[in-house]
Amino acid sequence: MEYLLIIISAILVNNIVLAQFLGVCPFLGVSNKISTSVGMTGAVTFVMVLASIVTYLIYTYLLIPLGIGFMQTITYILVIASLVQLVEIILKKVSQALYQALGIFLPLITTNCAVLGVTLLVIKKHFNLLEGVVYSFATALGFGLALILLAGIREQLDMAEVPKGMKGAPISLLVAGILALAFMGFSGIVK
Amino acid sequence: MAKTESTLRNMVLSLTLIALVAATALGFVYEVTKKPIEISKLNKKLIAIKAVVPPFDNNPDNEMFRLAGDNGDSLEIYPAKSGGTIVGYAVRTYTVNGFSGYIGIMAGFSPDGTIINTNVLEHKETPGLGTKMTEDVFKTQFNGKDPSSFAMKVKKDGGQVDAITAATITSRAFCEAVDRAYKTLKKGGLI
Amino acid sequence: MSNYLKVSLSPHIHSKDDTGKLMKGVIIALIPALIASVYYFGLGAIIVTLTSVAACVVFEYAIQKYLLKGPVTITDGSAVVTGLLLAFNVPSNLPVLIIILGALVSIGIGKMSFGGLGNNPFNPALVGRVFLLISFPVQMTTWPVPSGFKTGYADAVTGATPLGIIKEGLRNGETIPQLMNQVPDHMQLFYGYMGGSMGEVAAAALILGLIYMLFRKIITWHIPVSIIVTIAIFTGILWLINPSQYADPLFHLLTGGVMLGAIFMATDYVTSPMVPKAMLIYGAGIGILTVVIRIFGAYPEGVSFAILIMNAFVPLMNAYIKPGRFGKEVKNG
Amino acid sequence: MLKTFPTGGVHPPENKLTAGCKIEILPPPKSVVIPVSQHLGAPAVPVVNKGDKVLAGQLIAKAAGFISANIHSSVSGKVLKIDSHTDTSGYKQTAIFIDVEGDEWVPEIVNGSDPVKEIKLSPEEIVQKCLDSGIVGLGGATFPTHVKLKVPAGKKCDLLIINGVECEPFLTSDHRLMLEKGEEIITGTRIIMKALGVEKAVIGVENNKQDAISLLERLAGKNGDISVQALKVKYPQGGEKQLIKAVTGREVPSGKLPLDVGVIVQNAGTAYAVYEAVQKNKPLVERVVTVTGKTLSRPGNYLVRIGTPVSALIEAAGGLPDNAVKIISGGPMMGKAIGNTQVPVVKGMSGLVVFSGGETERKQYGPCIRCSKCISVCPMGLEPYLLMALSQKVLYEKAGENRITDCIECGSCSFICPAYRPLLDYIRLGKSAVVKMKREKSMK
Amino acid sequence: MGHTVLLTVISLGSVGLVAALILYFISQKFKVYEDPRIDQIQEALPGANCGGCGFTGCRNFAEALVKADTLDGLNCPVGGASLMTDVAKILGKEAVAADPLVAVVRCQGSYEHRPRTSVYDGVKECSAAHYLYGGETDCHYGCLGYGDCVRACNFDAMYMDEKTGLPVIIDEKCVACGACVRACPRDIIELRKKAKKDRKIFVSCVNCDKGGPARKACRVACIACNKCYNVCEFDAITIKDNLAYIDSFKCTFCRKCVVECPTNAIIETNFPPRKVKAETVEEEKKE
Amino acid sequence: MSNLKIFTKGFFKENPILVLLLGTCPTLATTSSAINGLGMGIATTFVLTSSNVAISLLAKFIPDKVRIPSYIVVIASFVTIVDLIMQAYVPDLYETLGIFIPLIVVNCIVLARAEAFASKNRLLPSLLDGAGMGLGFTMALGILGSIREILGNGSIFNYKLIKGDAILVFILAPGAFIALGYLIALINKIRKA
Ligand SMILES: Cc1cc2nc3c(=O)[nH]c(=O)nc-3n(C[C@H](O)[C@H](O)[C@H](O)COP(=O)(O)O)c2cc1C
Ligand SMILES: Cc1cc2nc3c(=O)[nH]c(=O)nc-3n(C[C@H](O)[C@H](O)[C@H](O)COP(=O)(O)O)c2cc1C
Ligand SMILES: Cc1cc2nc3c(=O)[nH]c(=O)nc-3n(C[C@H](O)[C@H](O)[C@H](O)COP(=O)(O)O)c2cc1C
Ligand SMILES: Cc1cc2nc3c(=O)[nH]c(=O)nc-3n(C[C@H](O)[C@H](O)[C@H](O)CO)c2cc1C
Ligand code: SF4
Ligand code: SF4
Ligand code: SF4
Ligand code: SF4
Ligand code: FES
Repeated sequence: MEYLLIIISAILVNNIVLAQFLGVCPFLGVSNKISTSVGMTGAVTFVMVLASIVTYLIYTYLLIPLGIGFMQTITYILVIASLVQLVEIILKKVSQALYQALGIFLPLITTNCAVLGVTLLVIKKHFNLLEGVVYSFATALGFGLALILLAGIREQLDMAEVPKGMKGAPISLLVAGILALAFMGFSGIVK
Repeated sequence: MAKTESTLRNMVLSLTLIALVAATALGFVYEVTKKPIEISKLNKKLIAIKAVVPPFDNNPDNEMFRLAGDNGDSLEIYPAKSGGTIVGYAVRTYTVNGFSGYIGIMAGFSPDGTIINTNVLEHKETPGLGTKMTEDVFKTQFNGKDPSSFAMKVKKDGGQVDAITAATITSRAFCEAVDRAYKTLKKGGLI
Repeated sequence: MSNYLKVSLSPHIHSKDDTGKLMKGVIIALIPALIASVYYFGLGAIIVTLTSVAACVVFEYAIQKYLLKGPVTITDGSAVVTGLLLAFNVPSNLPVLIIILGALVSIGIGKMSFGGLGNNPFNPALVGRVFLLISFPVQMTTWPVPSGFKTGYADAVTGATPLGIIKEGLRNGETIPQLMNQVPDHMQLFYGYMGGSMGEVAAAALILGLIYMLFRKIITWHIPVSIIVTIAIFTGILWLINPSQYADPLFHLLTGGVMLGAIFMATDYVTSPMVPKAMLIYGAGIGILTVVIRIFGAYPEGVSFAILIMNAFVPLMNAYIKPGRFGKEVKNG
Repeated sequence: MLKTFPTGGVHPPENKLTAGCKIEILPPPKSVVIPVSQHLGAPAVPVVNKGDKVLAGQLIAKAAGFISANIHSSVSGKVLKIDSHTDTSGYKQTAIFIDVEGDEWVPEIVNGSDPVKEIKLSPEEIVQKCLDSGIVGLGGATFPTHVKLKVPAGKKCDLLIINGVECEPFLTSDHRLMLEKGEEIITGTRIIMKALGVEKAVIGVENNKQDAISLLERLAGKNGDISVQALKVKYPQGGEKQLIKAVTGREVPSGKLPLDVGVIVQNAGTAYAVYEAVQKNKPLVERVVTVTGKTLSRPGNYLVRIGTPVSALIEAAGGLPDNAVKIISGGPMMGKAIGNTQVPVVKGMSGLVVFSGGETERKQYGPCIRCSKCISVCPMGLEPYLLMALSQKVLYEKAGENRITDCIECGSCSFICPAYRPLLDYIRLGKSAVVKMKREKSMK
Repeated sequence: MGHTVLLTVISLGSVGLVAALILYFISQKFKVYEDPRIDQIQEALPGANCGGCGFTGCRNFAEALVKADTLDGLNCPVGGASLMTDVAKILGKEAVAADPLVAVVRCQGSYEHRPRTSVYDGVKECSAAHYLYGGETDCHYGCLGYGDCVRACNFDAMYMDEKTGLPVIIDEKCVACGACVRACPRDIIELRKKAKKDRKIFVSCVNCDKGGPARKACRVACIACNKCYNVCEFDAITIKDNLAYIDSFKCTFCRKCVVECPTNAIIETNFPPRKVKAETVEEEKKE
Repeated sequence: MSNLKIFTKGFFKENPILVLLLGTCPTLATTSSAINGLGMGIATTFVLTSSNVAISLLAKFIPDKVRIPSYIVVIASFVTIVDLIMQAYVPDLYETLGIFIPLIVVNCIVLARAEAFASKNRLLPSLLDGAGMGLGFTMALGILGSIREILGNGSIFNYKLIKGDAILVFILAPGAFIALGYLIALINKIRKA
């Protein structure tokens, strides 16, 4: 039940993009096609879960015992950057298909607030390791949901006659705004 | 001057050096800001206490003690003294029934049990709705009231408190928190 | 010129319906509900409707003419429908300025920003409605109590909606059977004797509109029926499990915006799926989300949110759910 | 029970103004223009020269290639020239111009009207006769009939369907033919059955032609080889794939031919033409054309010689009214508008519909309101709104994936679209581009 | 104080070191080679993605360039010769200099010259109209006038002349990408060699009908009278399918054919006024 | 490019938010009021300027292959410094900005400027570039914050402009997206004109 609440909260109620404003750049950038948005979701999920595990371990078993919690940001970003690169290198060699599907998004992920944000939030919310994993996984799914919905709408809008000035980022932001409005309907489901 | 070549030696050397310098600088800044951070945290508490009890000349933080509440929890009590006599108690109380869960409140009581003032320390209520509880219009209706004679319930529930329009839940939670402080003091025999 | 024969590709004839006629059909279908709300809420309903419709039309005209500098197509009537439905979705004592803002949001943000009729992914009237609901929670949830025709506007007597009473009551530990005494009975709900948005109250009048639209073939049955059936099943199961915590299905169907939403708002062509199969899924989605929000969420009512959320899924459905093609696919035929 | 096809379809107003008009015989005009390409496939090659004398029914152009058809002179007279002439599409193509002198027929042709029931020819001879006589499908596609009657090895045909649906508004030529030449059509059907070697034939007729249904039922007799199936009135019931689905429940797979489900469909008029060719040695040189329109003073069904200018037909029907804006060769749903009245009658021309302004208005089209009406009426289960958008944006690859090539160009989508979008115009465009793309790909 | 700094240094150092070592190790083990020149070339290309090179987009062209053995036939019309030499430099290959080209419209069938015979009431796109029928005039080879070519041009080098109903090419802006050539369903637009001062001589007609009908359909049609063919000394003119054609690579701009044409189907542009004409003008002035 | 141009280009022509669309998250998250927006902007400006300076000095010594990690370490250090300082001296603002302070690390502008400008330029231009970009960022946040505060709360810099209710949505999440969307559309229009 507890995990269910974490999941619902992370996907619907406190959606990472629509309610918490994390990962907005890739949300706007990689949402022009449904297929790429699915690939991005896969990549983000993978990295997010992995990163939150590694950072959690480093934080609880290295930084805290040593009393240097303030080193959180710098170590996290190092870990995430290395992790992303690692995954990229391995993917490229191991599975060309998977690399084509996910790999091209990986460089984008390093500078994506969502990943660093989630690792920080896992600590801030005092989750244990399992909760942290569930949380980061659900968050990534929430990211994916928002991303894929936007991508679907944008693909449809490609066929529509959007006024010139609104094309591109403005219309995507507008869709995001209305999605956020709609998702506010979920407020109160989880405290 | 030519750019440093990417040999393994240079790579390790430069990275290590940068890390070293960075770490040193960080450690240094940390040491420098450690005190001010503690002080600012303390100040915040003192300011909150000052806002809810009459002027005092002791350090309530040093004299803080805990009192057991009704349901197995305990609250922090900060006694405010002037010239050695108690002029009021600042109680760090809370509720989890806010619209978005936890609300932390500092409530000041005079030794006779009337409410002097209240101060919201921590909350996640909806901006524009629940946040109105931090505004004077709502807060001041408690000042000078004695909970023994003043029904600490919103009018909808048969009490005497004017709820914030469209934010009954927050109002209700606020009452609950203040009431918890009152009951705890009462149970502890301080009023 | 007319001495020359015209040439063009077939077909050379066209059915009688055009966009304007369909919109007019919807307007006609809305009339019974409009009459009902004027009957219950009086002058307020008239003021709200006129303001909303006029504002929507004016904004659409102004935006097309002065901002987009393109052709003006207000005669197609879609702005009137949006205006009517926006009015139907707000309390009948809403301050005029707020209604105008709602119309601006509906038309400006919800419709014209995407390129106008046919291009908007979200239901314009609902975008306006939800925008207002979140911006002005107090005004948007102050419901005049129904009575025979009355002329008061801002000073109307107010009360809670049946769903609001249930939600609040459950929160305070009361049970459904106790609460049922505080709300109108099912028959009253059916005729619309309850608090609520001005156009949503009279289920009977709305169903009249549905019958008309089905008869005129303006809409098909798929969306309304799947919404209603899903809500009935979902709430029915909960009700059977624990009748003291969950209201009965009929109550859920007759209160709030279910009927208005299912008949007029979820069926908006532009923002609903194209294929019957997808329509059923879409309707089921709306039903489920509505119940989830009503029962577990902070809002007592969830139809608007549910429709908007499902609107977002429509492009995906259109992309992946295809009509039943004639003739099985044959590879390398 | 009335049968019909399950998906899509529309109900345009029937307007069968000429259903009660007996077929009138139009005398040969002063001169005819006979195009060498009146059928699907390669144009025929002229075998006469300028100045040659020809008889009615004489071969004047020979089929060139497997899918092609012979062309015969429809009149007797002198070949004036062989030159290009504007056809119904406004493009020019080769035609044989003949000045009419008298009305002399090739002697082998039996010109009497007494029905001959007995079928003497063997299947092979029947097919050869169809080839010799230049018989093509008269249902619209003008596909050479002899090709259709030769079932390729490895395929099996178990049913012949005679298409007497005539679902197009206004047109009545097949209806009249079935009423007035029922006996011949039944015999023609038996001839085709014999050629194909099938035991069963069904004549599909829409329920708005009750008189034809009962007449044919009576003429078909009791031995059960030929039955008549009444069908619900719904356009495009006459579409081959729809008709097969309606009559047999079989669905012709995408990209396949009726034969792949064991069926051959022939138009009722074709059956009559086959009868004439086989029993009376008469090649395809005349056909019944419905000339109609609400503003015409004398609309009717006319038996005309191929090559007669359209203007002569319209004269016969009372002349072109002043307010006429469009003349359509064929029916209003599938026919082609013609740009000038000098174009000749060809084998595939089933009707001429004259429209005045209001009847055929193409309004300024608006944005797609996603009403999905076009999807619900498409008999092929396609998404016309999407296909149009894809064609407009030149996304042919995607249009191909959405099976644009399945479109039978019935026009139901354009007919129904409340936004007056020219769906079929764009779909045709996309379709031809996709077909071209596919062909190029298969060449590689 | 020293304590924390030390801990910081050590922990950061060790995290960094471990990360670096793993990365180094893995990157050695999982090395994959990708030609870096693809990126280089892509950067050099204009990025217009116009397809003028014959490939779908600049990236694909870059890949093709890297793979190609010679640069023969590979050309980006937008960047022109200077770009191709740059690309050749990156690849260490020779670029083949391509003659600069420019697009011309080979139809003069303005409203004035071509009498109308019917009215088209369909989709206003050349491709659709062409697919349907011969056109609103009796010349079914000529321009339909719905501007598919103009819409196809990515460089604003074309516009529709409202008076004539024909497209016009702005020589200075045209980069000879050929998009319009591909867009026109009637093959009216041709890429011709660009001459100095943008001079042009060409047969501005594509009508393949015999002289009579052609003339009847359009006053300025080529009637294949052979006069230009006879007068040309450089074998630049050919006549095929009732239509004359001037090869832009053989034409020497002697202008003899232009005056011969009885229907004014051959046009010359950007030439100084002819002497003969100049004289008559002067004479007129004198009078 | 003159130094003045380097400094001012971030204000409008290459404004990181309104034109380049970098750093959208903090832009949306911290502009519920003008003050918060400006605070975030200033913090970012500090990091941007200092990291630009540091990197322009270090660039030559850093081998290419470890360029990005090195820059990240440098940037992260400055972020942590800002973090600590704000915690010490402006705790209220620190609390409202929340995790968006540490997230400056991943704000694309910072790394983008380090990589695209500071690593190739000398100290003064890099400093000007960082400061200019930072100010452009701050300005955009200020504008968006003001718009949202005025519309959503009826106040500016906490000064009440109107009595009664404003359009609450604008200080909530949906309003952030919508306001930024129209702001960018407007800027596009101005730039094109
Ligand atoms: C998105 C959202 C945010 C809300 N925020 C609060 C809040 O912070 N505090 C609160 O008491 N009620 C809040 N409410 C309203 C409650 O759900 C509930 O309707 C209200 O408190 C009780 O109604 P009343 O106060 O009008 O009697 C919020 C509602 C929604 C939908
Ligand atoms: C390219 C092509 C090949 C065909 N080949 C055959 C064939 O081998 N056998 C056959 O019975 N019909 C064949 N047909 C005829 C079709 O089945 C169909 O009867 C004809 O196209 C007319 O149909 P319509 O009027 O519905 O378009 C062929 C048609 C086309 C276009
Ligand atoms: C939309 C559509 C409608 C058609 N309607 C008829 C019709 O009413 N009668 C008919 O004989 N053929 C009709 N056809 C042609 C038939 O599909 C088919 O080609 C014909 O019956 C084959 O016979 P034939 O080869 O003898 O012409 C229609 C075709 C299409 C695509
Ligand atoms: C059956 C039907 C239902 C409609 N429902 C709505 C609606 O709920 N909200 C709205 O703004 N417009 C509605 N419209 C009008 C129109 O479709 C709408 O304004 C478009 O979404 C604008 O692009 C409706 C139209 C029809 C035909
Ligand atoms: S898409 Fe083709 S088959 Fe479908 S309705 Fe339109 S014309 Fe008919
Ligand atoms: S019928 Fe017309 S308006 Fe309706 S979906 Fe099809 S194309 Fe769009
Ligand atoms: S005029 Fe034609 S060739 Fe020239 S740039 Fe435009 S599209 Fe390309
Ligand atoms: S030149 Fe070709 S594409 Fe251009 S307007 Fe004429 S017909 Fe159309
Ligand atoms: S600022 Fe770019 S992802 Fe958040």
